[in-house]
Amino acid sequence: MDLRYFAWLRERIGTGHEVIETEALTVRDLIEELKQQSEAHAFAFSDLGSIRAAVDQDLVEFDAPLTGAREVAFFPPMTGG
Amino acid sequence: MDLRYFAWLRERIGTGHEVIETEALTVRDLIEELKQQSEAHAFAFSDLGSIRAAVDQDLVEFDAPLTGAREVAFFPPMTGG
Amino acid sequence: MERVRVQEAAFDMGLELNRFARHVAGAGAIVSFSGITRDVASGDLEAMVIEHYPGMTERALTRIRDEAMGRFSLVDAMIVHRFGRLPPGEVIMMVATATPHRADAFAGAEFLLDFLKSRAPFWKQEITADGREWVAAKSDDEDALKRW
Amino acid sequence: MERVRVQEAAFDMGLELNRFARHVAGAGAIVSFSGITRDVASGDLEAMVIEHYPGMTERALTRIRDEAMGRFSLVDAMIVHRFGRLPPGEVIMMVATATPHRADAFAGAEFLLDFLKSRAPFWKQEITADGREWVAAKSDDEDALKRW
Repeated sequence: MDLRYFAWLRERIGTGHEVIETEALTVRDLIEELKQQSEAHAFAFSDLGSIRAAVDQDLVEFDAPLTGAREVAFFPPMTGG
Repeated sequence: MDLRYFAWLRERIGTGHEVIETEALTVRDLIEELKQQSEAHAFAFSDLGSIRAAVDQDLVEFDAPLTGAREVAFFPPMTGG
Repeated sequence: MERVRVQEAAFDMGLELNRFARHVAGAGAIVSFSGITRDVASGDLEAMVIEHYPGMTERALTRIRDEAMGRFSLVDAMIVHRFGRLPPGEVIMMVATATPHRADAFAGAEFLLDFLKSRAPFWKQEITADGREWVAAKSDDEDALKRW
Repeated sequence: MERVRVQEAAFDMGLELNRFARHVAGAGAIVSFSGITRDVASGDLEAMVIEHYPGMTERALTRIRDEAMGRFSLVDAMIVHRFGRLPPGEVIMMVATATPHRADAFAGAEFLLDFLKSRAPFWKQEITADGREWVAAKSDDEDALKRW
């Protein structure tokens, strides 16, 4: 599965892209798994209130299923415009 | 006093400009005076609800005084924009 | 750059927008509105003829602009309005507003348009194959002023 | 003309407005909004850096535009948004709407902006003499969506 990180989440994790193997069923499960992966990940995901997720480039809630997902992205609330 | 007419009011009266002598104290008095002047004037001013007036290029109500007025204009409700 | 213009000549809305934007240092938001002559209910529009009251028009537009500048804390505002004979598809008028924040730019532009519509001395006449007809003012237009 | 564009290059808002207007036969009203980088509370802005999520950005903007087209009966709508490093005073983004009637053109443009702000994957970072800082999303931005 491709993971993508943006803005300060990318900076905290230290990369904008990583490829992982996972059995996580939901976005929330995936986050819990990632938090175990490194201190940087744990720090990056420490405040879920300021994190948004997209599965295959669609914005989703944390309880969204990962069935068939190829790309999951995490980032702070968006500030376009 | 200079009188100016616009849009269909101008067409009904047959001119966009005339100069008159008047002792009228208010715009309403002036209109009453003008209605006596010709059939065209009487027809033009037959429906006061669809007429607006300006004294010296400021929009006014019909009871506005004419003291010192140099130019009075009559026209239908405006349709700019 | 004149901030209130009443003219017979056609103008280029993109050029006007750029010219306006060049003069508004510090604004974060620029809103423009352009009104275009288009076909009317009564048939195919051959032309729109706009009559106005020279002198009073500039005076009324300047007053409306001044009022909008203060009320919405605009950094700048512009009004251009044409008169004379306009074929379909031509720009009749344009307003633009510049503000630090977005909401005021929109509100300012809508205010300019609402007041321009029933407080500036312009009268439109539509010319179709059936003849000429003066456009009647809508009671909505007058009602629109009440929201401000 | 592409109705949704995400690009690093600067663009000319007047040119964009004219290009947009040329394609919208039958519209009586055209509204444009341009957002410009400006000085910020924290000090003198040296530059604004905009990061985005290639692919998802275009997808999100296209969806927002489609939604606006239907909801406000727009004749057409356009969104251009830049990414990368922008000096102060540059145009960050622009939207334009075209409709038969005025109110829809304004509402459509405001809808595009509200959704673009918190549903399109862009993140702004301000660079001042003091360093770099990610712009925090405002709870207002999320609240703004509720009015639609």
